[in-house]
Amino acid sequence: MENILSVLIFFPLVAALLGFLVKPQSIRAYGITVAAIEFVLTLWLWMSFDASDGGFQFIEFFPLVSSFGINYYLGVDGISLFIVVMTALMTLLGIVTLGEVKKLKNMIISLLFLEVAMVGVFVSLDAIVFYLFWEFSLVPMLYIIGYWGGEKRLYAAIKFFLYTFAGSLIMLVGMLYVAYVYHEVTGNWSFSLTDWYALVLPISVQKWLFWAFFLGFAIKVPMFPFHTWLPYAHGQAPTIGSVILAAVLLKMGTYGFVRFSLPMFPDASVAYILPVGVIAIIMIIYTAMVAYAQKDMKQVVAYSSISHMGVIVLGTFAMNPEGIAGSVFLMLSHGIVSGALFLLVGVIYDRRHTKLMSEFGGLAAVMPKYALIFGIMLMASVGLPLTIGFVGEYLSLAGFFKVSPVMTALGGFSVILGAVYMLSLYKKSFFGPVTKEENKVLPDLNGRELAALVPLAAIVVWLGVYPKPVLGPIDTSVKALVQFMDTKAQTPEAKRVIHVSKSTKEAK
Amino acid sequence: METFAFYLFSILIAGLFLVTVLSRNVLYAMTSLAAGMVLISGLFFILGADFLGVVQLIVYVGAVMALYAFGMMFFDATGVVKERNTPALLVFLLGGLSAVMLVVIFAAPAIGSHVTPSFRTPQGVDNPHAVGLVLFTKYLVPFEVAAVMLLVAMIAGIILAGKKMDTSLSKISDGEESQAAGKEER
Amino acid sequence: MIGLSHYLILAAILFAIGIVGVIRRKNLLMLFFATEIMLNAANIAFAAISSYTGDLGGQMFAFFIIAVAASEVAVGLGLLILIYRKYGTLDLDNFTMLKG
Amino acid sequence: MEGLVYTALFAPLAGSLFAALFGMRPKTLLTGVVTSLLLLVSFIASTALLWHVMHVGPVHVKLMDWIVAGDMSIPFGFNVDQVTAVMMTVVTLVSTVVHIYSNGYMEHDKGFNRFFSYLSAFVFSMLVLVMSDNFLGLFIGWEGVGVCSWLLIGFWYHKPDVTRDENPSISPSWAANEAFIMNRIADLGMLIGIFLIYWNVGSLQYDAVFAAVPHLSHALLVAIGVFLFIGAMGKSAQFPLHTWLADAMEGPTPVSALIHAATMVTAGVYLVIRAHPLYSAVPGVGYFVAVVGTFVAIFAASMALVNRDLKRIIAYSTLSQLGYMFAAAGLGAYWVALFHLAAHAFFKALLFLGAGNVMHAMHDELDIFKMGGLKKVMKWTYIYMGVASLALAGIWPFAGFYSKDTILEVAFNEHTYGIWFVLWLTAGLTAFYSFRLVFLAFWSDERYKCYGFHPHEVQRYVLWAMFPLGLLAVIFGWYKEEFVDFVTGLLPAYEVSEHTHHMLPILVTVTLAIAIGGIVVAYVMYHKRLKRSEKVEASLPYRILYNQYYIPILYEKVFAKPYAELSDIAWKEIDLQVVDATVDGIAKVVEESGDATRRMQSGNLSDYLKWMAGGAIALAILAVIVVANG
Repeated sequence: MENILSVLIFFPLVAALLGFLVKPQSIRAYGITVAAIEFVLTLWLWMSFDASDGGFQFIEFFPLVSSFGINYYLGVDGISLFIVVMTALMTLLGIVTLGEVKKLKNMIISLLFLEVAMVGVFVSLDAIVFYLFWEFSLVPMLYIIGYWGGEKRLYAAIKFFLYTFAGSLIMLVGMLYVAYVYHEVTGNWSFSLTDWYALVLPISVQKWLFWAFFLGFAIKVPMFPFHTWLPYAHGQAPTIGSVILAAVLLKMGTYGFVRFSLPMFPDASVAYILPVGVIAIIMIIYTAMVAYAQKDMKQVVAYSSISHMGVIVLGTFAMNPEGIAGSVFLMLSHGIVSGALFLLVGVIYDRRHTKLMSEFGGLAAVMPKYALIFGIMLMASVGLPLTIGFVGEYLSLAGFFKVSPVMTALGGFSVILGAVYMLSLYKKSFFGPVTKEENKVLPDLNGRELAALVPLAAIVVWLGVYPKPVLGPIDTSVKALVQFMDTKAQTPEAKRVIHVSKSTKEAK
Repeated sequence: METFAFYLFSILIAGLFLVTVLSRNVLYAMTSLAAGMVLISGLFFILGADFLGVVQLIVYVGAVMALYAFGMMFFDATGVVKERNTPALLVFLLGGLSAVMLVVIFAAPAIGSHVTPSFRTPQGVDNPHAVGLVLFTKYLVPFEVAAVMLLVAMIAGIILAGKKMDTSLSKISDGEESQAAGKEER
Repeated sequence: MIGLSHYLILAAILFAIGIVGVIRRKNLLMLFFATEIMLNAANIAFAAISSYTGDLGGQMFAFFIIAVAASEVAVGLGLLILIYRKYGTLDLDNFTMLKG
Repeated sequence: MEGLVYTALFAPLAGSLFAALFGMRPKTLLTGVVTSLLLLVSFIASTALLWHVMHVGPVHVKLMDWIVAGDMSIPFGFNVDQVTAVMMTVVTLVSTVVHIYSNGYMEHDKGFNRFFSYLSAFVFSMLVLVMSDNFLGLFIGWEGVGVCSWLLIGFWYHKPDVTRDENPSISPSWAANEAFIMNRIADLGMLIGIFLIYWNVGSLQYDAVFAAVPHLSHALLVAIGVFLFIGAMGKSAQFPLHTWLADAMEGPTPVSALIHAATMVTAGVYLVIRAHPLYSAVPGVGYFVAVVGTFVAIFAASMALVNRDLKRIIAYSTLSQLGYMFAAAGLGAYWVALFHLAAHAFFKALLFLGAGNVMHAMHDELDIFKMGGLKKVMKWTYIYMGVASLALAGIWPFAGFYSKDTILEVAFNEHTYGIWFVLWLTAGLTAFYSFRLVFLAFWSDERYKCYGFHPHEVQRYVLWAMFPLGLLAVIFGWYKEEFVDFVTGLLPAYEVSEHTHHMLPILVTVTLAIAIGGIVVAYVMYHKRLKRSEKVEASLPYRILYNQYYIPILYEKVFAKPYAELSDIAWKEIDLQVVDATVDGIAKVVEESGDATRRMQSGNLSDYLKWMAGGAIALAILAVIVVANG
């Protein structure tokens, strides 16, 4: 299976197309089977991944438009590998938990298309292919929000689409400019990332390009003040949409920072640590406060996502292996935890058709299993040690501490404020007496929901206690990345800030 | 002599065309247009483009104007249209401005002095001969295409004009039913 | 002495007259007339340039323009007749189906 | 020895998971018995380890790697040295007693199984905290005990929120959240301390860090010391992060005994003791620690003087005693702090368990003004609580005498007479409020009859379970010499100077005098009957003390409320009105300009031609300008 990556992309694509032929009553089984096979394939990818190699593996190369250097160029390294695995996992679990929705067939086919796009984004090493998948991911999501969403679904869907689309267009301009510069320098056209990495850009050019890419990624992340599409999208999207959105789509932005901004513009990245860090801190504190003010459970989780993404951004711009590895790990853990939290909110929404915290109270007594899993996810969300949430958050903050202790201390407020809004959510919904009559007879989690949530809870604990299988490959790739940045950096400031780990230095 | 002819023709052409544009009566307009066309051929002769002048006379004054004249027979030639005039200010602003701009552009030294011939007129032959040489060598393919185009235009004109009075094109292509309906109405 | 510029300016003025017609008139037929004026203005310019530079290309172009104009009249008049039959008028203000 | 370490560590976890299996089912006695037995196993293993450390030496094991990224390599490593062994023994002993006790106390509770699961999980976390060989491992336990404390304080989560006048803690779930969040604030400080250590030392292993202390700059050491102490302040409820401890009394009483008296709250002290090479290097920070501790000692004791809530009084006394420990540790007498920690664990747990008995008998009534004369019906409980109170007051020959007296000696020896005086005064206050409680609850008139209570003694096995604590509360102090010999294998020996040595008899006498004085005053005031004076209760100092210096209300007004309001503003005013409105505004500009230009699309060919002409002219003008400009 040398072309496993192509299989990962095209298998769900073909399956989605074939899905149109499947009878509506068997579409659920079909969807679960396809997603499960895809997940097993990603596991196989993980198993056959060489953890000691920090470079790209499973490379596939096939020229598409050779005169413009556009190639079908795929590969994974430790950074993207696990996001791919998580994508497949969350899609699978999302399909498993799908309740009775209208037009289930369309939903499942959309999800499979979405999976194609998401996997494609994370494995493509050609800017144009990357961009195609990046934009293609918007379409199924637009449909999911716009068709299955809540009351203001059209507004939310269009806002989501246009906002992110506007950002990525600017990113596209940046990409074209990089290709143009590449052409100017070498005389050839190329959109291959590995070629672009080798291109040493002048500082002034880097600075402009940094912001072009930044805008595209920042809207996707979403960073303050470009975040306002997210609460609408989450508020209106169906559960599955929110799960995928929070778990995977947001990661595309931070992944972009690691994949594009850091290695391509190391000097500009270092030069802009301060503004980016300030934005990240505003994200962390400000959105945590906004989350606290929410009355709707789902909105709390939505804003908490933004807050946590702030920590990820901090870690990414730490410019040392600890921070970047932490931020990549946090991408995974946040994907799993926020995905699970959205699933959990969906569970209660299915039963009561409301997400307002004031409608609940005392749920712990009525739905103990639900309360237990919610509690585990809550603790993971606030970054409790021995849960998956701690490792990434700790490493990200530790990494950024090297850059700026003061900003880290401010960013560390996520530790406090995260506890504030999550615990108040838990208290309002789960503690206290059962006040509402209709809450007294709520059924606890059913088999299908448990089938999705228990594995997630298990992963949360497993990777919290023993993160090595995941953190190891990430660390290897990140070390290689940081070392590459260090060699490529031109300004003395960048040389100073980029911190290559001792073990890498010794290996040299 | 040439100068005199140029100015005479120019003024006459401009005047006639102004009549065409400003006249309320379609018939006057057409007549003055035809007259202007004839005078333009005069300009062509002055320029030594004999062949073009002849073509101008034959095609425009002969064919096109005849076509218009016949076409107008289909309409109520005098005052079919009660025109609501566009505000004069706007018309003269746009018209005047465009005139000024075009004049500025064409009068600029950049044009007259920088044009160089890419296909010299053959020496020692008269104009129709030269045109023939060029037309059937370098411009053979466009010439043939133009011929086909004229044929197509002729057929199209015949078909369009020969349509039944009260059915629209789209309805005909819709199929048998509407055709039948058209027939009944007739 | 009459130079190229004289012809070009004449062409420009005639073209502007055509534009005035295009803008001012609401009768479709008059629009066609105005269009003819503009085409002829272009022809004059082509012929003049051709003559003054000794390049037959300009005359060729004018020649083809005349061919196109003839075709245009043939098809255009056909359409005009159809429109007149369908609507009974040629006044542009009556045709606003494309209003957005 | 590895086996013993793992047995001691994982037996409570196994118990917790076992109980968790039954967590959602009705009460099964099995869970209580199994967890208690596993705790006993853990205790035995801990004792064996204590013996091993005493006679062979410290044990160090490494289970596996935890976080490895960049240069950071953090293992699950466990180190059992003298301090750890003492802590382990104390923790597992008290835990075992509390587990057995809880079998009786929680007998009729619906969440019986859940309770034991949480309780054992707590012991596991606490053991991780004390056994870890690096700072981040300690942080695991640190947060773990925090969560278990959150779960256990909020154990009766179904109780609704009430006003502060009705119940100062509002509700168990409120108190739980308060505790967690307060601890989180401190944890941030601790994390920063950890980051500082990591980036300056390159490791978080204790041995590596302490070996590097001499090479670090003074300012850095001060910063590390301060940040770590901020962490300790949260967990050990030092001022200004102290309010959660009193509110934490909303949890079941065994929880208060185990977590909020004997073990978890002493984690801060443990941290300072553990990091003693660091604090020894910066005496200034140590002095700061001692001052904070001393302040909290008298501050908490003053609040205990007037409180009427049985558990809150004991909670304040815990706070006060923690202050003593910090004072000792801050002054460099680490073994004294550890000694007081252990002694305090025994007698304070005993005191709480006794209070639990009283509550059980009085149907969860906590107001000591409604008790009185209980010694007739609850003889054993009375004896236990009496012993514990004597120990707490520091009366010879009980455990508290030895430990507390040593702390006062240290304060005197360091020439910090201010600290000495305050601590001395606090000793008197301690004796007074302890015995105010004892006399009001067990002596004086039988007021409970007016309220229709029918108190009864608890089950016999529960009383027996408390016996080890009772015994230790009496005799633990007698083993001071052995204790010193043992722990000074790791901790610096603290010797008093010649001068102090001469002063010792006087110091002891003075201290004993004020303690006995406190008891006598309490006796005089309360032994007959409860006398309430409206005038006193209406006076300002009384109200200040009774309302905890109005600090909880102050926090609510200064932090909680403004934060909630600010959050609301951030959401409604900023997020919706500014940020989102800007985005929508941009979209609206586009939409409206499109709507405006839509009029161009009149459908009239004539208009289009005009636009076309206009456009052509514009282009022509542009062309001219471009050409004209070169």
